[in-house]
Amino acid sequence: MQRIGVFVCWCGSNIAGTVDVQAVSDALKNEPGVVFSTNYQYMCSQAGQNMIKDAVAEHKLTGIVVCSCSPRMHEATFRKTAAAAGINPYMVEIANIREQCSWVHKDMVTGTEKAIILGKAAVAKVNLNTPLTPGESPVTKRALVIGGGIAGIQTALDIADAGFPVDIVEKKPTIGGKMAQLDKTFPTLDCAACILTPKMVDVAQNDKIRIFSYSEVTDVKGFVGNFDVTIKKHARYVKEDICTGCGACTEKCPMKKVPNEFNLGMDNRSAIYIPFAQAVPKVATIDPNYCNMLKNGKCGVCSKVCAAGAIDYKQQDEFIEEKYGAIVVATGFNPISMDKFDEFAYNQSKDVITSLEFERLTNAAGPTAGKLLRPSDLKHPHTIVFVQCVGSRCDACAEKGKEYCSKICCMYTAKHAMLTRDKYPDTDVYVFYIDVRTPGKNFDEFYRRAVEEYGVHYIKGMVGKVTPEGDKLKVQASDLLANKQLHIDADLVVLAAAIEPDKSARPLATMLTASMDTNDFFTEAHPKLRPVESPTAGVFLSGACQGPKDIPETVSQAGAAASKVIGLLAKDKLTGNPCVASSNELMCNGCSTCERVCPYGAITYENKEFRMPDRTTAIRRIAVVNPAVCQGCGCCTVACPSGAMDLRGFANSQIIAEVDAICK
Amino acid sequence: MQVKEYKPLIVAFCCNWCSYAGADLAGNNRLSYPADVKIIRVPCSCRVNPMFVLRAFQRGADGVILCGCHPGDCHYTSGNYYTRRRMALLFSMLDYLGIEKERTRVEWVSAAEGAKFAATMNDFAEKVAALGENKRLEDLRCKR
Amino acid sequence: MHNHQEPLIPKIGVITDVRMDTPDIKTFRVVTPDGKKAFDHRPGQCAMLSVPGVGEAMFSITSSPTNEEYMEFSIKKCGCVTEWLHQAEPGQQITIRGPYGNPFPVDDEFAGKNLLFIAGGVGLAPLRSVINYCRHYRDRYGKIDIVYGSRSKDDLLDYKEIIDEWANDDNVHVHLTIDREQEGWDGHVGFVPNYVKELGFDTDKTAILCGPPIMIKFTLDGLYALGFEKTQIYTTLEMRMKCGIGKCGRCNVGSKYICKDGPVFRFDELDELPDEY
Amino acid sequence: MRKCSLDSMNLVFAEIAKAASLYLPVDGKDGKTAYTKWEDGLTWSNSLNTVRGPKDFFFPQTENLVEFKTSGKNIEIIDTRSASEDFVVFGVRACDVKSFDVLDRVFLKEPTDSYYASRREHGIIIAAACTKPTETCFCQTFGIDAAAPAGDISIWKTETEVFWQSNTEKGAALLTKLDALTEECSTEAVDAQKEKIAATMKKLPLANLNTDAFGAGKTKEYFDAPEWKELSESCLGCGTCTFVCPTCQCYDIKDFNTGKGVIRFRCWDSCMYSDFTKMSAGQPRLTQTERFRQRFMHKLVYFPENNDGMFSCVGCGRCLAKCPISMNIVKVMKTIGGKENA
Amino acid sequence: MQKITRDQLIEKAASLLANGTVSCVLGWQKGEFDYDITPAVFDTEDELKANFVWNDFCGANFSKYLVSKTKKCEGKILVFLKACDTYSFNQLLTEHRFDREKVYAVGIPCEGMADIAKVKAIAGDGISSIDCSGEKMAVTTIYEDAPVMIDAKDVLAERCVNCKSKKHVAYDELMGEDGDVIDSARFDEVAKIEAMTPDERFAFWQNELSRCIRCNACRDICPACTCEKCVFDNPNSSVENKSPANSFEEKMFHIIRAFHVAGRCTDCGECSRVCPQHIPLHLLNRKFIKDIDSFYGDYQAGAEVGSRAPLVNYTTDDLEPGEVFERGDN
Repeated sequence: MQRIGVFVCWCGSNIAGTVDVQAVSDALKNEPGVVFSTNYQYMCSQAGQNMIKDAVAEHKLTGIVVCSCSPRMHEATFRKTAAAAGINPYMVEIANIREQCSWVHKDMVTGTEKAIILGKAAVAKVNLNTPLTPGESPVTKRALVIGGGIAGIQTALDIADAGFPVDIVEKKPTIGGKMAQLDKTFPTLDCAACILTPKMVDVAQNDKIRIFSYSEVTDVKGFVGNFDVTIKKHARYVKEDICTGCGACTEKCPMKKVPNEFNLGMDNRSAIYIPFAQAVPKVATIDPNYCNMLKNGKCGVCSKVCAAGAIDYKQQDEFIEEKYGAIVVATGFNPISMDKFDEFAYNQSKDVITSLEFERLTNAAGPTAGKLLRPSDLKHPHTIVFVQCVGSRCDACAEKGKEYCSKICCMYTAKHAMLTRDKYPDTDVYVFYIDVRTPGKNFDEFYRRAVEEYGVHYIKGMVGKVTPEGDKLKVQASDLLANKQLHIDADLVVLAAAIEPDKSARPLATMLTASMDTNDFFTEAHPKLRPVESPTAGVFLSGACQGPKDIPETVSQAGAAASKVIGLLAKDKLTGNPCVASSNELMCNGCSTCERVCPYGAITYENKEFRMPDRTTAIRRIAVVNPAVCQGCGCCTVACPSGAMDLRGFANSQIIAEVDAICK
Repeated sequence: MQVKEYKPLIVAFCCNWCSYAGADLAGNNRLSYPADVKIIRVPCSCRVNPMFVLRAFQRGADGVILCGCHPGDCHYTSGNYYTRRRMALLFSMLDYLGIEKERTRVEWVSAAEGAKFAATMNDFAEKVAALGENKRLEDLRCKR
Repeated sequence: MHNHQEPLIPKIGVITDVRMDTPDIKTFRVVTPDGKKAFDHRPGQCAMLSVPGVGEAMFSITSSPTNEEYMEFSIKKCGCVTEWLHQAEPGQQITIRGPYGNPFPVDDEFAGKNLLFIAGGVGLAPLRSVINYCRHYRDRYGKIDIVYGSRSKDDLLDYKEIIDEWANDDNVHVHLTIDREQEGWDGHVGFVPNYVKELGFDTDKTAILCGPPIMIKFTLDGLYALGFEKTQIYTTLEMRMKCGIGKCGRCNVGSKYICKDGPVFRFDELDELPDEY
Repeated sequence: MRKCSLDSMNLVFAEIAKAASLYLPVDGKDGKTAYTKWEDGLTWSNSLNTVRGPKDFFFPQTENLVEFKTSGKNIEIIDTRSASEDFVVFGVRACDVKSFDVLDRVFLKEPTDSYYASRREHGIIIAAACTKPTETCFCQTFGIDAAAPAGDISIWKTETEVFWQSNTEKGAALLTKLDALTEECSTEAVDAQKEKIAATMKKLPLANLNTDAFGAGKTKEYFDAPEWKELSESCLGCGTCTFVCPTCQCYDIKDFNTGKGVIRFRCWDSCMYSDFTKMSAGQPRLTQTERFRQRFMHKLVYFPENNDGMFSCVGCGRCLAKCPISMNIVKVMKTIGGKENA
Repeated sequence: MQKITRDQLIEKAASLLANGTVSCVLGWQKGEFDYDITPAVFDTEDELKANFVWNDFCGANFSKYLVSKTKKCEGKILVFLKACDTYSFNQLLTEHRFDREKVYAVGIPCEGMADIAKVKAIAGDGISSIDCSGEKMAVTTIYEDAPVMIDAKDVLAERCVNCKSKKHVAYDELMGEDGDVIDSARFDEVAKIEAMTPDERFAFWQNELSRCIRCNACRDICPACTCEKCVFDNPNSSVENKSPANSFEEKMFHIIRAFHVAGRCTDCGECSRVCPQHIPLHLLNRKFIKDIDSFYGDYQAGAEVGSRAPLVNYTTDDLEPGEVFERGDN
């Protein structure tokens, strides 16, 4: 049984005006466990706090009930007071007799009656309180960034800048991501490579940053501050530390008919390749699907031409295990497949392309060396139709496409249209749109320039069908404003394909126990207040893996994620919330029900040997809560049928005691 | 002859982050609601076990209301979604057993909705009062 | 009103004194609200103490019947009732009913005999009543040996009484032992069964045993080795009880009810019972 | 011996109910029979085999013993016992009547249980001879004559008439009150009825089951029998057999805090429950096998040992009908007592 | 009459024992009468031949026994599973309650099990034998000379009348032909109660639940109730109780029990089968199943291992608790 002290606050007249504080402290005197009860003008004042401290000493109190304002006001204050008086801060409960009593009731009798009941409930709860101590865990001062696009790069640079080591894991042979494939960037039209590649070089040269390119994360264990991550480094059959990136091998490689993914298959590369000139790391990679030497042991040209002797056909996948304190997900996006959009004839005509392909066609380092030539016959197109919202903003019930807006298409289409008209004024450019969305800084001005200065034909309406006929693409569309059908003979049709999270995100989310929405975008811990954190502590979100974003937004989120990581890594120890769930292993069924409702992945299972009643032993599966990860919502406690799972500070018995006291 | 006015007893479980703060705001704004409503603070509405609801009725509560963050706004991201399913099923079962449906309610009240909190409690208390004492889920041993 | 006396309805008892004996054993002094003993009892008998709302449990009465002022209970903290009692302060009321069970045959079989008490840990509690009874009627018995052991010096129950009173009595021999060496202890170190063997008692005695099952088992082996017969050895059993009057069925072992036919048994009687205690 | 016509039973019931609450077996909507408080027009079931025995009337499943009020360090003890009212239980089978003897042995033994004793004093049992024993019946095994039930009053029912005979003073007094509705008669019809019942009893599948292998002094012989394990293998440890058994009398005492005070109540308990003997210090019956064994050893060995050979089973057959896994005392008797018993 | 015979099952079990696939067999053991069948573990062919039975009274669902038996048995256990049993089997696997590797499951076809109460209602008391081997069930009583011939359809247990599936969703081996999931009328009774007024519903359930004797048979037989420690047995849970002390207690027990198995209950019907007081407990479980189906889409617990039960799942646009009543009134 506890020795409880009750302290009723007048709060000047705020409480005492409607509640007979003397009556409250008298009534609570006889409650079980209460050994001392008093009232005072301002409990939160220094004098009031001293009163509590004195009473603790004098009456050997083990628990404290303060009947005062909302715990949201002064719970922390009184917990500190308790700690100073030498009792555990979690042995304090507040009865909210101001906001939820004196301020809402006018009548002294009613107010006093209710205040007594609220006090009794708090006393009943404290009787069952146990001292709680926040758990502490160390922090590994290293961060992992998964994905080496602009989001990952920016996050890594910012973290490294604060002095913490960072590893970037990129599944492609080079970092750079989608931005490296872009030509110009809206709304300023500066060249993507010009602003990205220096950052890539910064990453390569930063001694705090390690790049694991051509690698992926295969396993994540542990929790915030203490992740154990396994990284699989794919064999690239080239010794990364020796290769100078001279490119001799790529020139001499006899296997030259490999679709070049960097140019989205619009031209070819060799079996040993460097994705693009400014690749980081600038080392060659052998594509095992095409290399004759690897496939049937014949060739070996690259090995012969490599002066540095970097080729290693025997190289194996390598597994690296590393500890991290924080993980940033920056897995990015991809345009969706156009396979299901037969109406736009994407698979029938080479001249129906996606916007990303258009980027490569206009890029000086692209397959056409920057000249806008249509892929089928390398002729200059005179009529270009841009189709917006292909696969974006679809019906929930539609079998193809996404419900959400891909956000970036309006702007890059405006960019493409404007650049085309700028370079090739003889070209007719049509843009079919549902809405034009331009809410960013200088965005609407940019779009209006496309229309007003560059004479791009913006038509509100959707393209119904594209039919290849001869060397033309017959575009059938509706103009909703003019309310008429249009037929355009186009040379090139560009589809603004919706974007979706990279396919690698889903398995990664499972490994990280980070939650995702139905579209496979990572969910944030709070959509408004914690937008760059995942609900899983220690896992942060950067870039388009969280939702469609343009570059400025991505970069700012990347910085924000970095600052959160820095804040975490700057700590030597993590102090947890002591009000966490814990499972009584003797009652646990190991049924996984709790795990399924835990938003933080705080619950894992282990097999443990138990002594059975008949003196034999048996292995049973039991739930284990990681107190460093648990946030204390208590969802698991209700999901648990046996009641093995309980929440400290809000235990079943405590809440029931409150219910009982209120209903007494 | 003076008839003693019947006062319903209402237990309100409020989540710490939204509804409890909403109740505080109602207090700050001096928006009154019946003193019959007694609030129990829980970290999240998903902490409320159906057993607590039944316990309240056993001990003589006439109505039980759960308040949590609006769907999508849960401090713990998904807690109130589970609450919603659990309580939908529980309430439906209670209704199936013939317990008056007006005795149970779930309401989403944000920290900014002090007025909504007070209005909800006024309305709920009124509805429960109209039903009279809870006779169908009471435990005679605990008769008030 | 009801015309029958009801054994299940308890009386009020007041805790007048709480003594901390060991870190987990406290001794409670209990009287009725008007300051009397709640009822008379015989050495070895038990009483049901309860804390309303927490539960009721059976405890052996550790004070001797010859104490006419109050009863004492030495209680080890191990369940919810005992935990609650350990927090109680003087003045606290509890409920009490009894006496229950059979006593040690102090006035018949024990009369005129040399007695050997062997206890381990809190097992001294039920024997204390007998020992003090025998000390009170000292001339009715022969030589008294008391072997008592515990984990450490701090875990020895009634240490002050043992040293100050028992050890000073004529023809009472106290043999104390603790499990492990300890600073400030110059007595015997070792487990009770071994100590009994070392002391090597003659079989002209009646032995009374109480302690944890493992101690009982090995001490018995020792006593048999010394030539003791089962008919010379007594013990007192512990079982879950609810009614205390042989009706609720809980403490049923074979055809016996521990609360009514026990808790005191001679080992030849125990042999007749199935091994379920 | 007296008799009345079957048609006049409603009047008889009305007469009895004037002075005391009357309970009788009534067929429910689900076809199951249960003791029900008589109201005008309620008819007596043809089947006497109620799902629950009449044990409740004397030893209810739950009853309050005493109340406590606490305030600070003080306790107030409130004796909530009230004087029982007279009641009549009508249509009790011979086996169930015998079960009261078993319960008496426990509750009326010193110190007397006043709750039970008071109900026994105030209850009158009108026992009915069985008309239609079923396959689960084996009261004969325990020397019970289904055709000649004990009780305060015995009755026999034929196609058209009901015959009455009082066995105790209480019974005689009640029967006297029914004088106007009954008439004196010879025992002829009853004797014929008894013979008919006896003939039926012989045909029952369990007619040859006997208790020869059991009784006092058999503890050592059966306690360690290996068959217990197999018999208890699929036992769920539920309390069905115990709760439908008319002789099981184990109980638990618990406190219930109402918020205003503490009610100490007792309720039926089952030795089949794992917590039955569990103490904070240990558990003497660790497995279901041990708990299962306790129940049957108690009925067939321990109880007779303490009660002059009386078994605490009356062969009512309820556990045979109700065990979820169809394990029961007959199977135990046949297995443990040896195959010759089969 | 069952399509598969006792001999076929014994032969199957014996061969699996003989070739070492399994070390014991979980099967039905014959009882005192022809209908009181006990689940038992058989270790040898001789035991099987002596005591194994398979007839219209083999209703017991063995799935739950696997939780304890797999922990004790050294080798694999052969378990015969009727289609309905396989759902419980899967549900237990979903909850990691036993090791699949320790079980050899043989699916067997079932033509529905008989309810002895229904048999007695037709044939009368005093049954001395029941022969289920013919087209019709022949029931002999001590009161009649000639056996009463009963059509098995007339005495089917309620759960078999409303059989939800003859399809086995789990097995290592299937004997006979597999059936289909059945669109049964199992929710009709629930709908009937829903259609009552609240007062009628209350009266209905008050009458049913007040008969409860808290014997716990429903819980102890339930394959979803495999908790290491049930809250109703746990003195620290604040809801522990052994007896129906007050009508509230039974309601609390049955509501919470149904809630705890909601989304996990496969509707195997064992609870109602074993209730000594004939309380239609399945109507509570089916209410939850019906609600879940209509609120959150069709969901059959145990249909597949690892499926996410409705109460550990959600969508952002689930209906509000206040809306459940509006739907109920439709």
